[in-house]
Amino acid sequence: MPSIAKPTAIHPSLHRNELGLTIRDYEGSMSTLCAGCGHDSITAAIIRACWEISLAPHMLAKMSGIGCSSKTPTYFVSGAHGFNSAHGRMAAIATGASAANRELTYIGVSGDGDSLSIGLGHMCHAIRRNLKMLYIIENNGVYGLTKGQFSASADVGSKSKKGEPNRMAPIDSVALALSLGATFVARSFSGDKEQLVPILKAALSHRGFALVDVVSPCVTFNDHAGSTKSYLYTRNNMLKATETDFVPPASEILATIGRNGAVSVAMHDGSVVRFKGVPPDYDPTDREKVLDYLSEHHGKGEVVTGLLYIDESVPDMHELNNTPAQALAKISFEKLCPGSAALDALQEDFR
Amino acid sequence: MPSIAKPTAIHPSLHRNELGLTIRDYEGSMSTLCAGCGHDSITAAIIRACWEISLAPHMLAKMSGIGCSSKTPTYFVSGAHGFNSAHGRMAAIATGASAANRELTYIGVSGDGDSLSIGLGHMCHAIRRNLKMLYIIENNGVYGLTKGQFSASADVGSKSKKGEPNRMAPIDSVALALSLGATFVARSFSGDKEQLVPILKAALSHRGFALVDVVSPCVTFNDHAGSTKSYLYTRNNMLKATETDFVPPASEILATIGRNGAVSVAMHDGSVVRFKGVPPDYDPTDREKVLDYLSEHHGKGEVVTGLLYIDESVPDMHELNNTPAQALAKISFEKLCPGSAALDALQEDFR
Amino acid sequence: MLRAGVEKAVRVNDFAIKLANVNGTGSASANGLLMQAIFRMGIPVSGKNLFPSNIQGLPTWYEIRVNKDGYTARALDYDLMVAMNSQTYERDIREVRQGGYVLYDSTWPLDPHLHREDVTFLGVPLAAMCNANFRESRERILMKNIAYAGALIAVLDVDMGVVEQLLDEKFARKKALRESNHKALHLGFDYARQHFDPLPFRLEKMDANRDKILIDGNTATALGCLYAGATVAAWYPITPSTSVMDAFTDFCKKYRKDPETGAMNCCIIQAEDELAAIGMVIGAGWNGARAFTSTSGPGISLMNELLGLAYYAEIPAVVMDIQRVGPSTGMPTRTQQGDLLECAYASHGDTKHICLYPANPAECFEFAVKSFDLAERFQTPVFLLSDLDIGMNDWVVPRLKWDDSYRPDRGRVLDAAQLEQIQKFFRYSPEDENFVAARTLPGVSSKGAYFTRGSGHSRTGAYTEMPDEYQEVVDRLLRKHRAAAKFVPAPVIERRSRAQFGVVTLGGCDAAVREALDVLQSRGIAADFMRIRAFPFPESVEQFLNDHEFNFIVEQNRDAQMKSLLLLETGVAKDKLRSICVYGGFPLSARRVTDRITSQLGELTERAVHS
Amino acid sequence: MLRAGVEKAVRVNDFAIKLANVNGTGSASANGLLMQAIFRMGIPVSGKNLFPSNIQGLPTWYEIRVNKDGYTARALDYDLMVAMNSQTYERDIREVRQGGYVLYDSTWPLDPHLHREDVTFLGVPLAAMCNANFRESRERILMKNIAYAGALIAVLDVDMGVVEQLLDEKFARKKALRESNHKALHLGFDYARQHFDPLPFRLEKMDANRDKILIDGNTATALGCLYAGATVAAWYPITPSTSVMDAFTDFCKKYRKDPETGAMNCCIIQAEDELAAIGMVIGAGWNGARAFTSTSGPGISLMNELLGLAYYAEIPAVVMDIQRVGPSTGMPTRTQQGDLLECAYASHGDTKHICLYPANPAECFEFAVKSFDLAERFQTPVFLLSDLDIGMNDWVVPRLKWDDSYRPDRGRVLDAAQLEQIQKFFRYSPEDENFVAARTLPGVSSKGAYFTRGSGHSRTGAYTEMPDEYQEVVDRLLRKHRAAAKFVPAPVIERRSRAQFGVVTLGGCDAAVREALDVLQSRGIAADFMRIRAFPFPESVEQFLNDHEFNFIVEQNRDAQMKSLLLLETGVAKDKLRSICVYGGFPLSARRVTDRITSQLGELTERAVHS
Ligand SMILES: Cc1ncc(C[n+]2csc(CCOP(=O)(O)OP(=O)(O)O)c2C)c(N)n1
Ligand SMILES: Cc1ncc(C[n+]2csc(CCOP(=O)(O)OP(=O)(O)O)c2C)c(N)n1
Ligand code: SF4
Ligand code: SF4
Ligand SMILES: [Mg+2]
Ligand SMILES: [Mg+2]
Repeated sequence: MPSIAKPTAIHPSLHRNELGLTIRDYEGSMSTLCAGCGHDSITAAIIRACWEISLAPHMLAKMSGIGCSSKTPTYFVSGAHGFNSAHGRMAAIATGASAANRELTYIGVSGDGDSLSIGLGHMCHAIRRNLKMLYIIENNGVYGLTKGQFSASADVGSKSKKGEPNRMAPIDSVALALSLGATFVARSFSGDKEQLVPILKAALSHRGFALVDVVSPCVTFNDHAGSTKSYLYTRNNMLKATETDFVPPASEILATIGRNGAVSVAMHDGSVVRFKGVPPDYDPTDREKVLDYLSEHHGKGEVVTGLLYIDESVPDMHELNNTPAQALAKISFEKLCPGSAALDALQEDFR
Repeated sequence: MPSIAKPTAIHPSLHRNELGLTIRDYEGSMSTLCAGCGHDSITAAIIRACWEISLAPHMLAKMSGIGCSSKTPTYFVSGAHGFNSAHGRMAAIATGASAANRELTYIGVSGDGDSLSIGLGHMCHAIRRNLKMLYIIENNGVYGLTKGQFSASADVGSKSKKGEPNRMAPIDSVALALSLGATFVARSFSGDKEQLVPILKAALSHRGFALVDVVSPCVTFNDHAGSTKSYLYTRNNMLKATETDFVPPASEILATIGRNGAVSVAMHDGSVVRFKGVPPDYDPTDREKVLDYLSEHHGKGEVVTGLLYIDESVPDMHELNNTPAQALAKISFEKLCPGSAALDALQEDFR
Repeated sequence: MLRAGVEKAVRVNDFAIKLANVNGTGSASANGLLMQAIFRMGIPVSGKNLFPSNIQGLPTWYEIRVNKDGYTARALDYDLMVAMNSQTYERDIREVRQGGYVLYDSTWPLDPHLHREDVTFLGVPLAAMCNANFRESRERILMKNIAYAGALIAVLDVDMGVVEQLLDEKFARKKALRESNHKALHLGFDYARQHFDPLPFRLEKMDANRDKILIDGNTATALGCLYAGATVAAWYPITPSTSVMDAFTDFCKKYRKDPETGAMNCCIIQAEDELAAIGMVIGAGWNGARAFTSTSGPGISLMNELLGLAYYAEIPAVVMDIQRVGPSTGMPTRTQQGDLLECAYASHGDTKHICLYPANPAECFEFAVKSFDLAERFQTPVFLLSDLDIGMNDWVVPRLKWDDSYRPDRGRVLDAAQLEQIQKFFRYSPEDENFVAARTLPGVSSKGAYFTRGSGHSRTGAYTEMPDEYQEVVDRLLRKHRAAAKFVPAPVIERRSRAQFGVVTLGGCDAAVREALDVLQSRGIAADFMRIRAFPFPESVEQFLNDHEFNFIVEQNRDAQMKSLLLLETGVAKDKLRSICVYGGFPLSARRVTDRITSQLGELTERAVHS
Repeated sequence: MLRAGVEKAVRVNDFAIKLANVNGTGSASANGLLMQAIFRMGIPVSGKNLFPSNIQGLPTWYEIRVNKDGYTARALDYDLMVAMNSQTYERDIREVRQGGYVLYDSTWPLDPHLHREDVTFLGVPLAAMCNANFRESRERILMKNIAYAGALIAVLDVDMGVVEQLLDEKFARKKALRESNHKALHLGFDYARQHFDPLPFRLEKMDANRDKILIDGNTATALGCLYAGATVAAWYPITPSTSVMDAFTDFCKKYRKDPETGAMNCCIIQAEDELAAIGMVIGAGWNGARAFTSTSGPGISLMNELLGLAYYAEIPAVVMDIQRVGPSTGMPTRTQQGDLLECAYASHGDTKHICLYPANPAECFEFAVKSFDLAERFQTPVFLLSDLDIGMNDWVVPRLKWDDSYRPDRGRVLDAAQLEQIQKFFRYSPEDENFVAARTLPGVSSKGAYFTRGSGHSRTGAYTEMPDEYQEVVDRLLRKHRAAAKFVPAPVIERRSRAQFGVVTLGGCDAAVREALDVLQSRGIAADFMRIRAFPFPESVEQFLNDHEFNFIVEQNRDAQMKSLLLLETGVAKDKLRSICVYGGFPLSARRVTDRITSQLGELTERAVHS
């Protein structure tokens, strides 16, 4: 048939998770992205992570802005509500959604254009609020949907399809987030599901805002020679600073200290993130060290990946606001409305 | 008389600068800010700096957003055009203004609300473009003009006038700018003109975007005990990391290495910034070291001030765009319009 | 209720005073004290605060109008000027009516050129007295205000008992301050009693305010949000809307703390900007919370894009627009009704929104509640268009009432059980008689899961780029908007016998227009009155307009925005609508209206004669 | 120019074909090739690209209408469907007119249920042929398109010489590609010649395009900006406006490189968002550069606040709004005229803007230049409202002309010498006969220095919060806007004898409406035609409307936005205006207009009979 068949996020596994669901139950509708687009691999990783942690589909809220990346929430967990909102505003909308219902799990999917240009302010302030959500930047260095303009994450010297080099310094979401006090910062590669899935699972357990920047090549506009966001470039220059295992709450924890100074971090919800293969001088709980490590390797042109920094000690937006454990949207009206007697009493102040 | 007299930025000096102007020629209209407002001291420092470097008033463009801070361009250099624009948009407007006329000197005055909330994205992108301008954040930790709400620069634990502590992590413009690759970053205190004036002069000579964050207490809403942006707190916790001398282009340079490892930085325009009293391990041209230093002292609750980082090697927006030396706004129409013959020729492509 | 045409020797409870101050000197509390005292004396009164967009040092005025017949729109003739600001002496003294009075600080002599033969100057050595009696310079400044209040109490016959009581309440926990206030008050009072004859106008206790309260619109709006059960509020500070959120925050502290857990049953977020604020409201509305933001013109402009999203994706959102003078930054501390068109049609593409137009704080309370009901029932943004005059001035209004049987109208939201019963859930169909389809909330059931989008979608909620599917949805949206006309507050209509034409207004113009109609009536010109309270317009709006040969539309903007809306959204012929626009930024006064109606009527007659 | 009523045996140069493809498969170049070849044959032709908001894999269509009489609005009856997308077979085959043809890829058999008795199926084994002749999978896909183009060339009698020439030009530097194209072309050509009889419609060379070019509106707009001397461009990517800036960038590379210094005489900035883009334009305009942005609906919404600033502070700014379907994200690749009201009144408070409405690329060029002149003369934002249909489709238009004596109208800008001559410079006075005051540019002279602000200001430019001072300025702004009516493009008016009513339209509806009027005329219904080209409306607009008992306003939005503007901004009575709104997102076709006019006329007659 003459139309191009799209890769659907299908996994052969028929294993069932704790909820009795197979991985197919976490799929969405068929992708309409370009064949080979990195974003589709991230979709697959999200599907796997949600399945593995046995997230109840209806308890997930999928948030996005506008862009190829922002389309992807249609392609996973069709049993969850999704909100493909407006360009750059996802963080703000997710903030309000979370304010109304903290019981849900929030996965936001954004692009480098969506997050680092038009939506930059909102993302920074969501970090500041330590909004509890998994925030994924599907980072391809370009605006995919509007056909290949450089985004703010394009590296100096990275070439456009036409061959013109970008000359402005990139905004590195990882460095930015760290400087803003972000409490969970990771970078991965759409081509490395092994690394990505455990990161996503850890992020979903994080107490606050979990930024996961995933290099996700745009095969149509930014996968050529000269691009620093291509499959080839990323594969060749990727440095795995950390590898992680995610141990869910119920499991028995074997907090072994690995060879290269492995560490375990106990998550707020009782799960554990186990770092394997951490470099000797690396401590994912020490912001300064992480920054030093990053800038050192960044200087060498390396794309440092892994769960890079984690801090479970900072309260999230709800804790800061002392909201109840129950979703605000579910609080009964009787509790919210002071009633006529109170109004009468109050009005004595207005005389 | 019953009305409150306002401090006008009057300086007794009748010395004349190279242009034959006295410092009074650099004044503006009378301030309408609260008596004692830190912003007025910054105004005075700007006046002095402009006078000392003999800036031709009409070659200055004064840009601002909205806020008490953003009102201040009225109070200095009344011989210059000013643009009190819209809340948060100054950086964008200055970018366009500079694009049109690179021959002018741009001084932007903003507030912490104007720059770190509503205008955050624009400021970050102006940094990314290395827009040649002096960008001052008059940082008081609150929204002055709207009566004292916390701004994004309010420190954790800093108390409002009513006594309520801020609980969210601040956005530190200095750390942020450094992480974005800013090429000139300074922090000072409105109460320390000695330190501030040379910084402003250096900033006005800088090749690109010069961020000068000035702690500037709001006497009306944020100068009480418990505030970390009060006069008292700042005086008590201020750490002068560097002190600088600005040596204009024509002067003879004596690049002495001072006691604590003083350094001199040659500016793109031929002037020199001489750092005096730099701590032993401090190098204002080494971003990593600066970041380390900052976070170390920030951890101790110190307000690190001085010209903190400088890099004259990065081209500014105009250099990146290869615009002519002359203002684009002045290019003659004849040069801009290809004319009818070219149009005829070109249209062969549209057949 | 005709206004007394003849001036009596001593006018009781019928005069206006204006107090000219420098802002940041603490005059607000002295002025408020006077206002509140008069209110407590049971006399109809209004206070208008005309303050600068500045924190300290610029001119600020406070106007008090006392009127036993209840006409409390802004007066333009001042019987007494309290001139405390030397920068504005000239203008202030000029504004006093012939035969009026000027009270000033006689510590310094008044410049002779300021003298007027036709007014009486009452000099009180306020600074001198305060300097002699208080030590701290800040206290000296503050107490001068209380001292002039004391003098006014003397010359106007304010009930000193009421004033002392008010001070007792205010400074219940601040004894020293209570002392100083007492002292300063009596300095002024005693001086005035000793030096001045009684004025030809004065106060006398009445009983007009028994069931009234003194409240500003923003506080009332916040109270409405509290009572409506709003739990999420997101905002960015902007004058004159900030006090909505300040009040909501205070109310929440008092009423929303869970007695068992200590948790706060609300989440109030100071957003990074207005784009974020409306985004948060939309996110919360999507998730089923009653959510609102408060802002002013510049914020509405910034919210434009997301308002279109909420309209098109059908998400409830409530926006309190406390209007100020535009365009652009405009005059942040002046009042206007300049956002009517912007709000009615906010966003690119074809959009129409529900707008409510309260006239006073009592309606702010009522309409705030209503706005949430409408937003949820019609799954769409709802604007409450208040303004600086309503929002930030204290108004005397009837006590607010609350019906404990009120339950929020959550609109069509399917719960898990309802979802079970249907075959398959489609977000945008089937629609009910009001063209509203049921929605579902996240977290309830996978069966209700759907994908919300601002991009083209069909009635099922699926993505579409096909004309017919797209059109089906936007056509329904149009019908839905029209259907809301039956649910919004009906206009207030008052007919007079032998009315010659209609006079239509909205919002805070109410009092001035009513007064104007009474004045006109007293001159033999009778007109019917209609105050529009919402868009889309209920049928009665069009009916009223058509019932009259012509109608004056009185509003506070340059471009006749309400008249424009009426033109576009009713079938009424153009020549039935005449415009009276007053938009300088101060609250409307009756004289502006009578003058303009009279002159337009003159033109009409002239034209009739000549044709 | 009546359309032939009777269909001849073989229709020459009068038919429509539609090509159904999958996007991202390279069909665009094959379709463009056909279109361009027909153009070069001198035949009136139009091509409409109906593409999805997606990069790869979704349905996309291309429509070519050939009409010797020059009717090139979108056709709705397709004589031939090239069905290359199996996902949409069903719908596509349904759309062919009775007696029409379907060309499809017969490599796979067509599902029997798709069969239609009344059309002829032309199967070409495209995939099979290409698989046999090309090796790379991408090439196989691409060449299938060229192969069907070859088949069409055969059945439609496209001049093969012209096609080969076009390929030579296109692949002048890519020999291998030229080869493949040649091969594929002839695969299809030969197959068709061997297997199919001639169709009852075909092409024949004409000479209608001698002075014409084939250009899209966005390229023409960019060219206008280049010729107007724009030096600063700031933008944020958004469909369908992106190609304005792409083209401007390309033109600048070619024409703006200083031959001496190698510097670029322009600064094109990809902004971080639309708020920044318009901010940059305003900053540049303030500084005296001709500056513009290009965007679409969502961008306009985001620019709302700063547009009010530019209006109020009186700063030139040019905004190219390439409209797409709203509200919200809407349908980014569909066309609409949905931002008319949003642009006319953009921003909170009282604002009115100048808007230009080009109908085709030639006017895009002309009006783009004009927009800078107007922006500078009136010191205000100017919108050029194009749309996706005009902007992104290739149109056959008269060759663009340039008058070398053109000099930019910079409006009233005082230079140093002029400043010397005046006593004192005030920014907002004195005004000229168009209510414009002189401005000064930074960097010229301290004497011209002033403080620009979006806050309240007086005629001198000083900050004010006083009603009269504020009002003086905004009243002048209103007059200034009205004055611009004399300077904007006048409407295009065409009268017919014995016209019974007026038909009014704007922008890209032009061709369809004209064709509709011809069709109606052929049915004995005569109507006058007016195409509005700008707001504020020149007097002739009102005149035309008043000259007719009633007028149909044909436009592409749901809410009759142009009709609304006419209602609000002219004195025309309501009952003179009737609305025809077509807003599904595809370019307008004449039949939609004739049908709607006919049915409304029917209703009118019926009403007349019954009353
Ligand atoms: C307000 C607004 N401006 C511009 C656009 C056009 N637009 C759609 S997606 C996009 C950028 C997408 O880039 P990115 O976020 O990196 O996503 P990607 O497609 O690369 O995954 C833009 C500019 C829009 N939809 N809305
Ligand atoms: C779009 C918009 N939103 C809100 C405001 C109201 N506003 C004016 S100034 C200001 C904040 C000022 O804070 P900052 O920038 O820190 O300046 P400061 O007054 O403290 O010097 C705000 C929110 C506005 N003018 N425009
Ligand atoms: S254009 Fe790029 S980002 Fe978009 S779907 Fe295609 S490959 Fe992915
Ligand atoms: S409010 Fe604060 S920031 Fe504003 S003028 Fe007064 S002291 Fe300065
Ligand atoms: Mg991207
Ligand atoms: Mg501040």
